[in-house]
Amino acid sequence: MQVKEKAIELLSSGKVSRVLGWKQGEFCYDLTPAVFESAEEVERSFVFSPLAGANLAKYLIAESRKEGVVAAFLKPCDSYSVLQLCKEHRIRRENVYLVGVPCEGTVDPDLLRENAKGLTAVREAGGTLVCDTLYGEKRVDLSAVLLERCKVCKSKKIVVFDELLGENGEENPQSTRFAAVEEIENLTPEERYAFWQKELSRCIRCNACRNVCPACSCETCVFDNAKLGTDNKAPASRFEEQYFHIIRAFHVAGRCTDCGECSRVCPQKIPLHLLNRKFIRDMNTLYGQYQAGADEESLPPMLDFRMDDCEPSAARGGKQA
Amino acid sequence: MKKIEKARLPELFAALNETAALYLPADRDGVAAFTRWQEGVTLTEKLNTVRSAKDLFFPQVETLANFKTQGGTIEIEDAARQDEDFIVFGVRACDLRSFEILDRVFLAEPQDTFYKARREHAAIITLACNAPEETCFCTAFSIDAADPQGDVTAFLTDTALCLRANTEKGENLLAKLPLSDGAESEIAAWQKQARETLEKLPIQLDLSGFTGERMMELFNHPAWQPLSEACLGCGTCTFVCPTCQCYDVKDFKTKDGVQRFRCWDSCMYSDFTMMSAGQPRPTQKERFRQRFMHKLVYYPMNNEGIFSCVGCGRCLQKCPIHMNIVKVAKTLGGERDA
Amino acid sequence: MQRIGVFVCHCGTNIAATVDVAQVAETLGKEPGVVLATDYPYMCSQSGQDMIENAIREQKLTGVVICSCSPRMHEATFRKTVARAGLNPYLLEIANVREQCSWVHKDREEATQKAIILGRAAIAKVTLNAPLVAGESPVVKRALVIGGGIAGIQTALDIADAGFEVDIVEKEATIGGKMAQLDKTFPTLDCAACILTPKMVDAAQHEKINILSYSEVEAVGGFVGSFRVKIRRKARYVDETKCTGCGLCTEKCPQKAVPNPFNLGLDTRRAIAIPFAQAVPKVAYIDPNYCTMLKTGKCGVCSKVCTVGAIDYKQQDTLEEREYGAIVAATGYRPISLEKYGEYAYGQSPDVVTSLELERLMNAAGPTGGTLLRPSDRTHPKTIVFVQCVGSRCEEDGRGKPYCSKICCMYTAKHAMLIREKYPDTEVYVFYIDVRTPGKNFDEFYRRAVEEYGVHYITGQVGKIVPENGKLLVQGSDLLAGMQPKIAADLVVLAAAIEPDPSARSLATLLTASMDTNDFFTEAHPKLRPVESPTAGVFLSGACQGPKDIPETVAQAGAAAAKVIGLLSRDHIVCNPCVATPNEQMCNGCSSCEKVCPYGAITYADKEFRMPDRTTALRRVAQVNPAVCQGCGACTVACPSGAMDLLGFSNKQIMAEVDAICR
Amino acid sequence: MQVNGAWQPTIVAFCCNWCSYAGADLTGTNRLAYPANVKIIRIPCSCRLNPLFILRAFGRGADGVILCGCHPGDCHYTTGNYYARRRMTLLFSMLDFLGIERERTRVEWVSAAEGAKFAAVMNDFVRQITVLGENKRLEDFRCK
Repeated sequence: MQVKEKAIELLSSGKVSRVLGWKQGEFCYDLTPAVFESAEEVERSFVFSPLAGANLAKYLIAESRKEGVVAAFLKPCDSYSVLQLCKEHRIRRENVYLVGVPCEGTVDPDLLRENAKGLTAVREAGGTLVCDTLYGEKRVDLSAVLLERCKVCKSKKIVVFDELLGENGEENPQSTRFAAVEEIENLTPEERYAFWQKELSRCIRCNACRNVCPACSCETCVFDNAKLGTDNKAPASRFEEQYFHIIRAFHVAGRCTDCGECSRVCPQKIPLHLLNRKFIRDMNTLYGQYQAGADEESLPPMLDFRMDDCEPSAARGGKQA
Repeated sequence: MKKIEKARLPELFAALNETAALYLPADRDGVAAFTRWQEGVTLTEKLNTVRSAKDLFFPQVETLANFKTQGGTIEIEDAARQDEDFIVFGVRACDLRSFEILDRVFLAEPQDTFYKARREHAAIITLACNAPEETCFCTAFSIDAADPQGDVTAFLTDTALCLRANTEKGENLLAKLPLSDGAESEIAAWQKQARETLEKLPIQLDLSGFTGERMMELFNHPAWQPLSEACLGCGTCTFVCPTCQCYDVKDFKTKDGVQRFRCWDSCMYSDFTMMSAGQPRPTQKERFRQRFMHKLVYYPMNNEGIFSCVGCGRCLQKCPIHMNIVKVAKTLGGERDA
Repeated sequence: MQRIGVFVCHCGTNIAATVDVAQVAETLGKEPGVVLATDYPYMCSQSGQDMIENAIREQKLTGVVICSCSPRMHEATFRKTVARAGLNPYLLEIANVREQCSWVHKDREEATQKAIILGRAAIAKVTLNAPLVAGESPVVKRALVIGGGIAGIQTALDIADAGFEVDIVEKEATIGGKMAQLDKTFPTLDCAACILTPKMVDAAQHEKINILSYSEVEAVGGFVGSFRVKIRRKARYVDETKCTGCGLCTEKCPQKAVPNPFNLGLDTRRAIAIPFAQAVPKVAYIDPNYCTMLKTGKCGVCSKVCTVGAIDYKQQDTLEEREYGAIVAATGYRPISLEKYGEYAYGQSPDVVTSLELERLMNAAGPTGGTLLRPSDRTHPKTIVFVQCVGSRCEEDGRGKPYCSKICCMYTAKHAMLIREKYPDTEVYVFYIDVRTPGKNFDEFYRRAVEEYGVHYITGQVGKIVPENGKLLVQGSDLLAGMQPKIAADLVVLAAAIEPDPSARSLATLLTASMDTNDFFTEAHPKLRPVESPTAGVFLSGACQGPKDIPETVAQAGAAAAKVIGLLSRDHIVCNPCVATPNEQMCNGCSSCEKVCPYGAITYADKEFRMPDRTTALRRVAQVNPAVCQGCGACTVACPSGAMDLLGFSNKQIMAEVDAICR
Repeated sequence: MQVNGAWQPTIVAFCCNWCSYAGADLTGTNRLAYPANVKIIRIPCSCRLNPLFILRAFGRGADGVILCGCHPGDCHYTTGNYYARRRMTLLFSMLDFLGIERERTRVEWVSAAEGAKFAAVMNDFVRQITVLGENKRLEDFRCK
């Protein structure tokens, strides 16, 4: 277990004072992001597995402001988030030691649990997950239970690191991540409206999508800001769900790295990533390819312009009636 | 004991719906939720709903009053209470226990008349469990998931749905349904097997350390810091929890006045109980501690030792960072002998 | 508790005829927070203003809403009124119920309802208004004049005479502009050079004037009182400080085939040249497109003959950055290109010329030494046809301009008169639509051309000009005679429309000054502020604002100078208090706002903050320089947390207006 | 908005102070008519328009929202309308993606000299929204 050993090495050598990683839970899938302060702690409960889905980037905002150096393990996705947050001056780069970890995809615990009811433990054996359940052993194909974001992985490249465990991967321009967006665009406006009503009406405004989102790291969110008069707490009217999700997607447009955390954590399984991907796709098409978090210098499309940009009248969210 | 063949469930639901509006757990786009029955709505295969049955008695948003301004006058209009009967089918044992917990809050004086009206107008048909998931830990609260109560108890075997009335309301209800007679013995084996599975559930919690005497010790426990470290401060646990009952009262400015409504709130939120002097619990650690202290210590202290958790496991499944009451209880409770 | 006063203006009948002002006042009087609502015939009159002042004092008003004409008209007036009564002038909102209500709607009921809604929106906004105090920023006591034609020269002289430093930036190698190319001027027929060149010399010798010829403005930053301007000094390959203007190089240069721009290409000159004899500065420059040395590295004649060693083939463009308190645009005009007017045979026959080319052909310093000879065979033309309005007043065919070029009627009369005076054997015909002569002594001048000089004026247009056997067959129409005259002319002169110099477009962008659809600079107000651009600190001089003749140009140049002097004589100017302001508690320090700020008004600072848990933390937060911020609000939308807000147009204020309108 | 029992669209027009608000004033000066449904909110520049305001307007019962600003290249603040153009393009695309009628939102560049254009645009927009009918998809039903 390379990752765990690296964590132990970093702590015991005194190179870092803390390590940000994932902690063993009750079962195989309920890993919790945690800060480890000693090699013993790591030894006892540090876990890295395809079930370590949580993106740790956002925690670095607070961790990098504490005393001492904190090490973090970054999957490719997470590295984009970290670099974006460095770009926005949110993470203090000098206080973090970044260890890149190649990734072959993370598992959707809900999908896994559906395929293995009563799941208690899991082992990986060459692309197959061998599951212990309350109702006996069950074998599940890893590729069948990957999170959506991993099925359409945009990049296996780790864009920022101080050290790399294994080989760095490549961007995947062949990713089909926009296919679902296109599918919705091909619906009629009425069908699109019906689709999103169906999805968004399940929203319970638990704010998990926002609070997990590395781009949503505002000191105070406009939707919590009573002074601004834009706060709202629960979807008292269906307008509010739309209001919240449209504005949230707009606020992260050009900053969203498409890490997929919003959809991963949604308790109601709303495909929120589609909103972000719509913006990404539009920006790519209208203003040129842009990947948030890919570098620290480029100007995001929302903070840039060209004299010959298209007119808003050309804006199309999909097929017209 | 009455029964109906499994294949005739649609017929049963239609008949139930004839007597009063029927709600049952059904799949909505892959997510199980209590749904108003209509032709074509079928019972979910899933063990439980994402949102609990609490929603039907304490909805996420509820209008309390309307204030209408006309010229210089303000007219106050009280919001309507539930005045029609309704039936909730498929309540699991855990959710049923949550009603008891909520009753102790909302039906204590001063009574919450909105909640009370809904409770009075509802008939509850529980559904016994025989295939719990690994996240279930109702046994820790002495809940018999294989034999819940309610007005009527339903048992879904391989072939039939067996129904047993527990109250007069339940008796009256069953009398109106196209059921055949059955015997208790028909479900005995089913129940035995269910209980065997329930006994083997992986989460075994010993909650004996959570007592009023240890309140301050638990409150000041150093483990709150690491436990709450990863908490995002979202409201997922709160909103899927069948026993969380906090709400905020807010005013919405309408065209010609103000709509006063209440909506669920979460003690995990940074703006929870925000006052002019600020948030009484300034950091996430304090908010996090509040939620679990309330469930495991404060509520039982005020309510004859009843924990305000029912072991439904929803928070175990839904917390974005997989922190939950089981991890908290094991961490804090584990040291009671030390 | 708010105590708002609402004042509804009748504007005579301008508002009251369409809006039931009494009903508006009565309805708005019932709005929460409103303690007084009244109407009055003229709110902007002295007694109207007194009424507002008294009401503020007597009713202890905390906010004032005036339902009247556009805030662009009287907001400043009423702010002063409010201030006189001791209330902060920014606790005032104006509901525009004239331009945007009574004047555009006919139905009284509809207009009244809309006026009420606009009033409500203003009340909702004023309730959230905060008292604002304008800051001050210093004034750099130097002006920049862009363009060194007669407009720019006159503006510069007037400003300099008042004691302020002025820089003239001229893109050509000499100042003088179009006027230097003219022969005589109407209606006095005095020589253009005789009246212009002394002014050019005055400018050159003025201790407060600095001429930056062969230079262009490259970037403009800053704002009124302290503009930062980057000026590109183009390489002339001649050291301006060494060149004595002796002209030896311009005689010895072996490259003789360079079209002479001063004579509009009617003759040639050398690759190294002094634009004309009275050029200021009188310094040679090399045209790199023609210089053999610069193109092939072989030649170097000029360098050899120059006795002072002024030639420098390695010279590069340099950039200078200078600060100015005010900027005057005096970029002038040019005749339009006649490419699209094939029917007039311009370009097909050298004997079809523009009026400006005719000026050169008649000028003693021109290609023909002042003798009128036609370009093709250098013979004396016996029949000359003038065609008026070529491209003026006709937008319909997609080739011309919608406006009247204003100067053509007069200079054509001048040309006709001069030709008949000098060459009485020449017949002159003028085809015209109208003859426009509003100006002192203008009509008299025109009538002299017709009556004393026998110029044939023909009302009608020219359909076609066909070169044929050394003649130009002009086919026109005589509307009065109802005939289609055909004239075999020796020379045809086209009165080409004039248009703004093309450099004005990019300059307007740099200056953030607005332009009209014809690329003339727009005035801050067409009647009341005709020499100011809407951008503070930018003034307009000459034909860049619209077609005008020399006296008008000089008059406007003086007016612009007066405005500049007024500005530069102040030590400070009052800033717009409606600027962006960050809420540091909410600021993430992400730099989004900084990236969209066109003025560089936003910087960041690490500051210590008390956190909710009573610890302190160092956070990076945005800071706005209120003197630099112009209040556009781009940052407020770039900011995801809403930490950046705009005073006077805050998020809450705009949303309150939205709510009031949609309610 | 209900007027005498009949539905009338509510149109919110955000106009930049320097060009479009002045253009709207010129419409008045020239006495060119457009429907009273249009209510103008003055903002300093088109780049001041926060998508929050647009959604707020729809939530509160607006049936159409239009932004008018200086022509690209003519912004009083040099670049404001370029940012506004990108923001609105993306926002409108997103609203359309969500199935909100594309025609409910519009951006028009109206200079201070284009009083006639302002009237023509408003006449056209009101006509378009009237055909489209009431905004149901993006309204807060509490504001009924």
